[in-house]
Amino acid sequence: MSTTIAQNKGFGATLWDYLTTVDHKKIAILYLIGGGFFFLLGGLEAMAIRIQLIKPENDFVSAGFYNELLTMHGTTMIFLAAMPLIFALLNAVVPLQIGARDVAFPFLNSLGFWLFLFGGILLNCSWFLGGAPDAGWTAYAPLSTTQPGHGVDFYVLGLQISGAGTLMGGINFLVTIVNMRAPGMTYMRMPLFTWTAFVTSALILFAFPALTVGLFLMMFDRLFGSGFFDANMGGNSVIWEHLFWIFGHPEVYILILPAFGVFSDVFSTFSKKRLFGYTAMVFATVLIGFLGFMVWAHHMFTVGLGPAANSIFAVATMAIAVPTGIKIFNWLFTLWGGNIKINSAMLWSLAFIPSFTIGGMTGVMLAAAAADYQFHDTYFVVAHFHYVIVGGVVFGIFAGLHYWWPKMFGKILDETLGKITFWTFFIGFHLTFFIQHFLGLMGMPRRYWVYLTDQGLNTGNLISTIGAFFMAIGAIVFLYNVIITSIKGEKVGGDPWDGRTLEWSIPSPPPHYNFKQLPLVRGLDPLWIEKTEGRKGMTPAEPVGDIHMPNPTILPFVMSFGLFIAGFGFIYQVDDASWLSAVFIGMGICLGAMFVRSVKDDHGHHIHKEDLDKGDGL
Amino acid sequence: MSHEDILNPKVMPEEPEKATLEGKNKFLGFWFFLGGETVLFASLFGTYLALKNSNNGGPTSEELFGLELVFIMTMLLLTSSLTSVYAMYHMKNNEFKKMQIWLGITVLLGLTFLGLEIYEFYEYIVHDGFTFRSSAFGSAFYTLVGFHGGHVLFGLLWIITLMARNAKRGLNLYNAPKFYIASLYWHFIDVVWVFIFTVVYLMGVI
Amino acid sequence: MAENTNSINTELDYHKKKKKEEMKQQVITFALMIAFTIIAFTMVVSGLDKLFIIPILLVLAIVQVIFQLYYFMHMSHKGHELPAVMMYGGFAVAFLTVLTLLVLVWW
Amino acid sequence: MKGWMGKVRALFWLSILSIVLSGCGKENLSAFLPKGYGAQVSLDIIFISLAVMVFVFIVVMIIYTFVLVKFRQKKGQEDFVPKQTEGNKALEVVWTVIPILLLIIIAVPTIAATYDLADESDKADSLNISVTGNQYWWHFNYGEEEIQTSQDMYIPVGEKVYLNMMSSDVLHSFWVPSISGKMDTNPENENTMYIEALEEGVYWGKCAELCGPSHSLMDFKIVAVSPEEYQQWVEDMQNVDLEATPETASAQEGQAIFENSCLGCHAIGSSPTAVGPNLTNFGDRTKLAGVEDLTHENVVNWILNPEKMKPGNKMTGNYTVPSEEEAEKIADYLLQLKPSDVTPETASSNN
Ligand code: HEA
Ligand code: HEA
Ligand code: HEC
Ligand code: CUA
Ligand SMILES: [Cu+2]
Repeated sequence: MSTTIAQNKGFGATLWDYLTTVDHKKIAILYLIGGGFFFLLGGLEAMAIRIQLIKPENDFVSAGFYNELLTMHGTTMIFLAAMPLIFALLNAVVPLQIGARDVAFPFLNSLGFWLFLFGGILLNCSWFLGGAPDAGWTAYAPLSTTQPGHGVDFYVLGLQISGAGTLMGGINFLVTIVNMRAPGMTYMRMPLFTWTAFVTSALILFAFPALTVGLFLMMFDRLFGSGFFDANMGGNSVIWEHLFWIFGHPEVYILILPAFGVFSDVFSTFSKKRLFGYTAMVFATVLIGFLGFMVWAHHMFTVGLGPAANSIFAVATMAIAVPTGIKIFNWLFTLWGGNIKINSAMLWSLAFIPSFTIGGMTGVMLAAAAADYQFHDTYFVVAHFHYVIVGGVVFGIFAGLHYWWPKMFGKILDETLGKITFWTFFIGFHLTFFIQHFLGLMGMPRRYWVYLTDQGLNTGNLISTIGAFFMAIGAIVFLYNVIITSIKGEKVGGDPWDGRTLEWSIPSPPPHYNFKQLPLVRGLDPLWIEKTEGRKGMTPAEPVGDIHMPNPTILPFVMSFGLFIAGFGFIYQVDDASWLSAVFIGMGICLGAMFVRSVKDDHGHHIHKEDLDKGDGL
Repeated sequence: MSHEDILNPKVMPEEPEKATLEGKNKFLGFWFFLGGETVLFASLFGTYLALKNSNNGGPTSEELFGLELVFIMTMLLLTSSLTSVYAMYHMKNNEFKKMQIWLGITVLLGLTFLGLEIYEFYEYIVHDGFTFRSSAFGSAFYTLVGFHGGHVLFGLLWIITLMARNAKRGLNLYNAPKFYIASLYWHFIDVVWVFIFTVVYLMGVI
Repeated sequence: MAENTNSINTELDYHKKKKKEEMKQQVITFALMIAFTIIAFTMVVSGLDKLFIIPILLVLAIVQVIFQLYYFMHMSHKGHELPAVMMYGGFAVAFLTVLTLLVLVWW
Repeated sequence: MKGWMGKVRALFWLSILSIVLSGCGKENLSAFLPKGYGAQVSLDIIFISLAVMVFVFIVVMIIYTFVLVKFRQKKGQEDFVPKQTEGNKALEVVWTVIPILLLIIIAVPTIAATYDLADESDKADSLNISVTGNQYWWHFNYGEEEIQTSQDMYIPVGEKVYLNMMSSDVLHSFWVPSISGKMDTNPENENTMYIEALEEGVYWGKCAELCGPSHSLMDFKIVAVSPEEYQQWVEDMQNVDLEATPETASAQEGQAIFENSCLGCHAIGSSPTAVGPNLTNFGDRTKLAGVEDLTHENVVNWILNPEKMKPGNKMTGNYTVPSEEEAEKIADYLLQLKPSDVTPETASSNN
């Protein structure tokens, strides 16, 4: 049942295997493919944006199309690329790090993936059906509620569906981490990546419902004639802004925290030291998550909330610099006195520190409300968030992929290609976005289709576009690396990096059931502890016995597909009431599958202990 | 634990809903879900509060709301909370029949509640001409109360399905957690209603 | 073996009793909730001053919710630590959300 | 290691170079070159916070560089296992407390400035202008003076001017970088902000909230003139002779056509019609429709096909397109609408 065996099956069987899988390791691969695809798509849109802005008053794309590009770039990157790629890492690693054979809700886990995928596909169908959403990824009303066409409807329903998937994923990880830890794996012995997974999932749990409600209200306004955001009916467009940012700000920490977790593990492994100030790191993670819910109005300083609200939110926002700083310094002191080995995973992590620090500091500058009156909605903000998102999240994903690739696929990504990717992407990144800080203050608002000649903005934009091309080259080299490694790469053992945590104590890629015997955890960095005491692997906490595993099922796929159909029904019923039948059919498929799920008992299956011993040594 | 033990346990443990790992997971996961639901309803309440005076020339909350019906609805829902507590009491005592009876009563109360709510909406729409599209207030009112009503409906369907599916085979460690979290859900619906009758109806008429 | 069943029996009895007591508590809780509801409705009908009623209504609602959570949903029981944390987390976010939407939307 | 830092340094200088090349941006547009009170206040906060940030960044980079140089794996030491330190209480306190202090340094002036910029104590005694954001043009209503204008806002230099801002459709944001920070225009709430120009001049304004296809073309200007000239302008605008006949025949014909087919949306004089920009002083505009040069040719092209200049604008498709000849005449008429001698040139030439 392990991935190696799956490769020997025919294509159809493999496909069916993946469509029905509830194995977190395979779901991780699905997320990686889905998220990777959307990253390329979002990158392509970014390239189109940059080409349009290469010179003043360019007409590479039309005004309306530009707005579609920038909206879809932001939406795709955040919801369909960054989040799923992070979910790929969480799925691949978290159960292994806590010594679990499975996640708490394998069914929900797979449902979460398919909902994300079908939501994303629904959203992107808009390109071919009369135009993509064009009101920005923030979709501020009333622009979004009054835009003609169906673009924004696709935004609303696509995000609603994929958002539901994310919420399920979040609950799954929370319960997995609480209930499925191996014996001895106390909370304060969990690797930091697992901790960040935990806090991120809690943020998802509390942040996504606000988006859900916001999207419902917007859907009602657009499709059913309600007046939440319509001033003529007594509505108020600022409600959308609040709901969006109550979700939106925690969302950016949902993205960055797992990246922080990756860096913590990578730094510790490749400097051969335990993480400096582990307790403080955990505390800081929780604190960032907590404060993350009290600052959303810093996106709304110019909305006119008044000086009192602006000041409160300004100070609350600045406070986040403290726990983040704690992390930065703890990382530096993890490296301090270590035996630092620099490879691709480490390069991305090391590059993260200055890049993210710059982004964080421009964040604090933005938090100064009176200064934000100038920064807001200019390229300064664009520079800020690409510095934290690309310099933090994307670097983190790259670091994590290089670090865990051998665990996921049993092969190490090529180092030379990895370094080429890194340097082109890194240089391109700074070229693209550093200059944008200045462009913003020189009078270039964001979301501008064209800028005028003679306004001093030409050179900066040209440099920025050149940088973007470097990033594209980097991304393509990475893609090449993945292909070449999967064809030619050499197999490695379970522990290629001299790892410290539990995932390195089992074969690569891990067997279907992860751990033949659950390990006994005796402290932080459990595998390291065993190694320092001269043992090669973990001491088991139980005798070899039968292992209970969940059964594969197609139902999550069917349910998501049903919602996908219903999505089209909702969108088009305004034009023609007969589309309501699509709503009923789609919901019928979805509810029918739910009904089957609840009526049909599914107790999973057992792997007998006699079958376990067949050659799974390290 | 083997299938046999789960489906036909020799002795029912003290807390059957948490006796298996699946049960524990369901239990915890569902509570977390309720934490998220809290934010969901808060967003709806916040929106309602922000828009409750935006009647756009249409009827206001003072003109619309009568308290008699709401009082009856409240009593029904509160009582259904108690009956579902009884059901869980009997579940823990492994008295399946009694549990089914009390769940049945809960469902009846819930259905009546839903019927009254539909009647209320009908009155507003037909007699007062107050609809989802009348004003921002109308949109917010129907959305908030309707979301709650939708939760009631879903809860009823859920409980009915559970009762029907397990009517023949009785209580076991596989379905006990399902009954338990369905009852948690039902209580949560009541929690939300407490705020609805306070914030929407009572505060709407003073 | 005999000993074992015996202890199970006493244990069962003990739990039965505990559950009975708990049930009694829950009925009392229910009675209180009904009472609170009646108080709330009569207060509104009686037409007292707005500024006086609203805080009381809110307090009554909050107490009712605490009853539901702690008595009906057993949030005080062992094994409910994390549910409690998550519910309070939810309430904190909920509170901030409602507060801002109430205060900051019209100015 | 050397190569690494070298690349970073090269990058840094490249960026600096390009900034120097382009100066600090265009005069009267860049927020780096403040000409108004609000812009000045904001820039001060920007510099205070920037100073703190540079300090923090240097500290981080010093430790970072040191660590990487000193503790990088040496040849033959691959198996060296360093001491496993758990943490250090004293250090942790240091890097908690110092950032807090640094943040206080930023927070205090920030709050002061935030309140300062929201001050409305002398609103009643000052000039008040109602600003309306429309897709994709700006309307200015001098309520007390009973003047309506669009696109170019005239204000007296050195005086506080209160702007009461609303939107007629979607969100927009009023931003004149060299005068003051921005403020959104919302459809349901009025926002108030004051501006004060410190020097005479024509300041470039931009819409900073995505509002549709022509969001990037929704420019406007603030024309700051001396208080005397401002008075003059007010009088001229109040005394526009609506009956006056233009001098040339073509302009006269243009007027007739205009009154026939355009007056429903475009007002001349202080009429409150504001479906389209008020054209009372169209001949004195800095730009046509905010962005294009105000030439006869451009005006004709606009009248014939506004979509080409501003995609998605609300004039396209809502008027009977005149023939080219008629358009020429209308342009003649519109371009001679110059009710005042106080013009954007007055503002820039006094500098
Ligand atoms: C991963 C994503 C991410 C992260 C981590 C952050 C982190 C931060 N962000 Fe950012 N932000 C975004 C993504 C992110 N942001 C996005 C996407 C937007 C735009 C959305 C849109 O409009 O489309 C945005 C916009 C945004 C705004 C609104 C700007 C505007 O529209 O006008 C503000 C304002 O306060 C802000 C502030 C901050 C702050 C203070 C942090 C802090 O968390 C940073 C903390 C880190 C540090 C400060 C560095 C390390 C610390 C030290 C070395 C210690 C010492 C430091 C000091 C004493 C200062 N962000
Ligand atoms: C995770 C988040 C994320 C990421 C990774 C990125 C990555 C990039 N972003 Fe994006 N960006 C946002 C989130 C993100 N962005 C958001 C939220 C907005 C705001 C949107 C809004 O205003 O609503 C925004 C807006 C935004 C703008 C401002 C647009 C405007 O305001 O008008 C710009 C302009 O330069 C930009 C550029 C880039 C570039 C050059 C990259 C690069 O890093 C991209 C690098 C990747 C590639 C270049 C892929 C390369 C691959 C190929 C080209 C191969 C394709 C081939 C095959 C399919 C085989 N982004
Ligand atoms: C449906 C209403 C409407 C009608 C009718 C109309 N316009 Fe317009 N006009 C507008 C709007 C709206 C704008 C602002 C466009 C923009 O900048 O986005 C505008 C802008 C202009 C401008 C540029 C204004 C400036 O301040 O720079 C000119 C000139 C103009 N119109 C001329 C005309 C003429 C001539 C006619 C008649 C043939 C006409 N308009 C008919 C709505 C209208
Ligand atoms: Cu108006 Cu952008
Ligand atoms: Cu934020």
